[in-house]
Amino acid sequence: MMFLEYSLIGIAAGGIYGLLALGFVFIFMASGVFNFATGQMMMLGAYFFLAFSKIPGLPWWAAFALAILGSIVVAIILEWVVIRRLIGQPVISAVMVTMGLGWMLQGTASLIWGQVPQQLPDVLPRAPIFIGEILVPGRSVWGFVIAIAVALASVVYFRYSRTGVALRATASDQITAYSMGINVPASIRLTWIMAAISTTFAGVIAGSINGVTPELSNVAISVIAVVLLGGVNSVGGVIIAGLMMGWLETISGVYLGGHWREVIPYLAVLLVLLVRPSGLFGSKLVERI
Amino acid sequence: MFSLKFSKRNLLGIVGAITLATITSSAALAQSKEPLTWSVNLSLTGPLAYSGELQAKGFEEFAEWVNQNGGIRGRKLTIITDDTQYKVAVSVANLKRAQSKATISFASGDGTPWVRAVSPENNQTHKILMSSGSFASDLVDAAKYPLHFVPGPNYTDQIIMLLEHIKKSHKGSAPARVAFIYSSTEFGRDPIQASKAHARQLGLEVVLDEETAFTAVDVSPVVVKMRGAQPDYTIFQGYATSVWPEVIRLAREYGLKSQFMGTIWAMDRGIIVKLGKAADGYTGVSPYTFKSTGSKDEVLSAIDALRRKNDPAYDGYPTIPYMQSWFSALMAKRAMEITIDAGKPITGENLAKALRDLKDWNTGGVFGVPVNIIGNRVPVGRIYKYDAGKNFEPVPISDWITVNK
Amino acid sequence: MVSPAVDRLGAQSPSQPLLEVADVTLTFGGLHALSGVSVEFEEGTINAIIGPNGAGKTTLLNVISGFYLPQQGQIRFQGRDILSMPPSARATLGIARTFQNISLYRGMSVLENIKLGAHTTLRTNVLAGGFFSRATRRQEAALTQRIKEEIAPPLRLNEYLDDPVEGLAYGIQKRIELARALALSPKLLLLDEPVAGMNSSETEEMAKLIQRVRAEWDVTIIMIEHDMSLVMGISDRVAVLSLGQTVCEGTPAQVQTHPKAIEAYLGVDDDAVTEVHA
Amino acid sequence: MGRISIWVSLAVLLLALPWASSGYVVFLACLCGVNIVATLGLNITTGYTGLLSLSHAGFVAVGAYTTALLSNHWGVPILVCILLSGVMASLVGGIFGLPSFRLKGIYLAVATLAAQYTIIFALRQGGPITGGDSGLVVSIPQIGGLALDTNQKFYFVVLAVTVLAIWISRNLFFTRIGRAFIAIRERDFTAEVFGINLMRYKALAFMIGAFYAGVAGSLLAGFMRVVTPEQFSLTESVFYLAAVVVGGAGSIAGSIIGAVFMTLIPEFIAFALESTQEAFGFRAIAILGSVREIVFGGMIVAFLVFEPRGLSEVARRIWARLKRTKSSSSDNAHSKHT
Repeated sequence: MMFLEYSLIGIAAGGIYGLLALGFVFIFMASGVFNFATGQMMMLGAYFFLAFSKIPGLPWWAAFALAILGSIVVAIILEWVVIRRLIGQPVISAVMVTMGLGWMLQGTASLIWGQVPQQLPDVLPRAPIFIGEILVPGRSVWGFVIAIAVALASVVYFRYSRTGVALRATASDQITAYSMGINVPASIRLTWIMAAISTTFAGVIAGSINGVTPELSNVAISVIAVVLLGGVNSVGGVIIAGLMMGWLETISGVYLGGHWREVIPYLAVLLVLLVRPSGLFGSKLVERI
Repeated sequence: MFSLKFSKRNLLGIVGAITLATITSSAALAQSKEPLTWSVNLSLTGPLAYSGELQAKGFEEFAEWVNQNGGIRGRKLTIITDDTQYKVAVSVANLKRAQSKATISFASGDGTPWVRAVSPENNQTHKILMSSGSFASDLVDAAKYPLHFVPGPNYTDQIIMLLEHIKKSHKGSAPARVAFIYSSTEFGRDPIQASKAHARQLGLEVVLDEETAFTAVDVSPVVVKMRGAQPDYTIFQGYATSVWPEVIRLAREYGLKSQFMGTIWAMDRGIIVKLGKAADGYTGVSPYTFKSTGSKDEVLSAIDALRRKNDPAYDGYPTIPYMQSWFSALMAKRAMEITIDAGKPITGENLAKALRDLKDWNTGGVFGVPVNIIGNRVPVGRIYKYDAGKNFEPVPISDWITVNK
Repeated sequence: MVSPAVDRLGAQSPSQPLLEVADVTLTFGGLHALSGVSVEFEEGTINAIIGPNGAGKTTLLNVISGFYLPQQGQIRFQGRDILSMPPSARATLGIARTFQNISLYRGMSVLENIKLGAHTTLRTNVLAGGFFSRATRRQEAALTQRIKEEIAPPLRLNEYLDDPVEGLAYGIQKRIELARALALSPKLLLLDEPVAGMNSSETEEMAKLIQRVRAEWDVTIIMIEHDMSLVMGISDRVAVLSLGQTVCEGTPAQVQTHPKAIEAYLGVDDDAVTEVHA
Repeated sequence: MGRISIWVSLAVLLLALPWASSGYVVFLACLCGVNIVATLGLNITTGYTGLLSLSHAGFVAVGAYTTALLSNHWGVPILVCILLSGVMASLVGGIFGLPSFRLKGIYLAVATLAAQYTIIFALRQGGPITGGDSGLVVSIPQIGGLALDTNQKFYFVVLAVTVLAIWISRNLFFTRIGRAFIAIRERDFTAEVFGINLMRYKALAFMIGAFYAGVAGSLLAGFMRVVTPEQFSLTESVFYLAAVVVGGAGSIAGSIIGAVFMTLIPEFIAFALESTQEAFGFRAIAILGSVREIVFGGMIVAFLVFEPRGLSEVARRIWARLKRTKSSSSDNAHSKHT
């Protein structure tokens, strides 16, 4: 009974992971770059929303739209100025560069908005929801619903829209994509835009839970684990993995103690990787000699 | 022959550098006779920045006050403030940097790691009087930390005060059900074992013992647990600005009736006010007097004047971090006055002795009662309750308590 | 290093081949890369494997050097089955190779790249290396000397030894690869398209080099090559591969006239041949 | 000869430092030494061998705690502590290096991330043995009955160990081991063809890197005299990576330059902000942390994008230019030596 309740909360919390992981995977597929700045992009999105919602007379949805716009602009700039130069570089460069960008974003945020936590306007209805005997916080439910909705929407987009097809082509093989006359840089930029959107959603959802501080980026600390758990090239896989991770964190936190939350995700993913290097749902990336 | 010239130039440069360095350092020694220099290390960035800012303000305005009144026995007070980012290496480096500028007669730190890192070398060589924002339980060990003084009761003292209060005020036949919710940080875990033991001693029932992350985390599971455990009283320990307010909100939304309580760092009025209705009746320990307006006492009225002068938006409640800085500083000031009056040199030992020998020290309103320093701390505090009805006025619901140990 | 001619003759006398590839079958997810390939290589000979692109030539080479484990078949080197051995172990037996797309190691000088080839001939462990023991110093010095005196000169590499490998001309890089392989003092040398992308004079030179290597270093050579002038010019035996199968095998003369070979190779895919020359 | 004179004066400068400068400078010098050793190690694992490791700080922690325990419980002299800490860390490094047999690139990075979290977790949960969150206070390091109770005294241990560490790592890359590492980084499967056993050498790269980390941790414990889990957080692991990248991956000189640079940058920033106090008012220090983050991040990005070979390459170019001017100004006989 209790277990069921914890599980629901955990899975609900996992929605954000799935959403973040998705943006992460799109970028990786198109450009082979692991975006370690995901957490900071998320944090920035939340701050944008905060900043715009302070504009008097601006309805929250308008503020949110502006926030997404802001994140997109930042993402495009990052991609254009930095990431574009990294393609073909060894993994470590991409990892370090995105980490570096993360530090810059975090530093800038704390410079502008300071360290003191700030409350986001309560967009998500807070009233708890009864599911039979089980009680789940409103935030969690609505956050989950939105996260999954956005995730699915972008999956559909990725599957069926023409740009989506171009994106998939780029993902499978850049050279071929070029020869097919697909504008590869454009579709890479597109992945960053999609990432910006998903991270902003995630940021606002996460920020509405505990207020916004530069440390909000820590929420994404285990998103890399999620991605590898699901499989770097499996769009559906990472969403499921996200929910699994949320569940795992909550359950381990509840039954083993809060201090386990940090280790569990990575221990789990380590075990999985040793058995299935390509993740639970990922397909093996063949390497040519 | 070119290389020969080259090496000459090099060596010359080195000699120059060395002499320069020695001159500057000795010069620093010479001029440091006159004013008193304190080194203040605070976490102005990172998760503890919120209180760090307020603490910094406290030391600033304390220096302002002292120097307005002719310094400490005529010696001007200068304060070197540094940001530690709550990192040990950084905070130690800061103190060393400060020492390279002047002779430091008092050093204040951001937390327990700082005290632990500085003490070993300090106890042997520099012998600087120390205080900090840490109320960790083992710092009262005067043998291990002879030069460090806790500016109030340690965390265990504080929770014991709360438990005793629960024991006294609890209605109903069944024993009071108590829950501890604390951060998985050093200061979060610090008092929990001792407190649980004490609770059982008092015949209280510990129904929940929950550790959470220090910042941003989904607290729903915690509240679900509370719903299962149904504690009458829930005590927060070791948080800054997040987690505990959200627990309160969510618990109220879940319709839980538990009485929430906090120790010193979970008593910030600003946050309580933000919480609004949900925080009505929130109860906690503070070592210091809460309100400065209308105070007749020397220090408290001075604080009130300064605050009004420097902060037009001042609401009459100097924050707890601010007061903590003031009291740490007051201890140092008092010790130095005594030592100077006695004509003794200002060394860590002399200052520490002066503090330990203090009898019924009148703190000018910071504490409501004359205090004594027992085990390198001031085990005095008071329990307040926030009343939403009275614009969240923290109403004292106990007398000033001194934990006798 | 250079062994007198008598040894070679002696080594040649037993009719047991140096390397036997017996009925090797390798499939990648149902797709047959090699199906029942069998071919033998006599000690001290220069052998060429030819065939249209995608015939499985490089795959065969990779099987020999141990990157791929065939589902069935055997590979015997000097009579012992080496299929179970990882590539590193095969190197210790004296099997060296070069690569179709040059893989020199950036961040190391030409000399160091060549030295790397001699890895198995050195005996340095961490401690000896870390403290640069006398033994280590002696070994390294000896190796450097060997390279400077025996390996570099025929390949005309002495002048480049201290340069970083990146940015050197393609032809030079090819020669460095060969030098690195020779540093292992191999018994068997696998060359994957040694003259690909070279002009005729460079090709000419490489041909001489390969023959010289065989003559002076007592090395058996297996090469994959599209350049028919080279293949027919210097090989003792030629094996024709097509669609993962050995079509025919024999002396250049035999192969050139063999109808299957012409059909399999020259017929089908001679645009591929020309394109290699371009 | 020109060379020699430079080395001599450098040696003099380093040996004279404790007397010539304030405790603050000595402290920073010690910190630089520690970070140089640690960065050298990471550069061997990541810079030379190409195995991305995010758990270096964890290995440093293992060394630090080993020293703390050895000297607190058995009064083991510091030099022995340093050695044993190195061994201990390299064992742990070897264990956590195991995934590198199966995992590459980012997968390996995440495996090491797991190592980082696990180590810190173990230290925090270690109860009385590791002192939990509050860590351990380290007893005064002893060397042949002499108590090294100040940074000034301990400085010489740091100096000696650092020099030795540099010398050893430099030697390593004159031998087949160093060459094998680089080959693995560049193209591990072709390296195999030349008889390099990937498993053995990848494990070796991890163990050597971790050994250096352990030694660094031991030194840190020796002069900080306190070890707490948060001293070795993931941020520190990233810090070392940054030092490698900024200094120059796959370069000994790079490790040294990078470590010193990264150690001193925050101090420079602090100094800069302090000297502009009046302009900023109090806030100046309050933004130190943020500025530090931005500068660190900015440097990592800038170097990887514009000068992937790091400061060492920049230094090399400058040095080359100097040489040119020198040899042109003096007779050619010298240009050979310098």
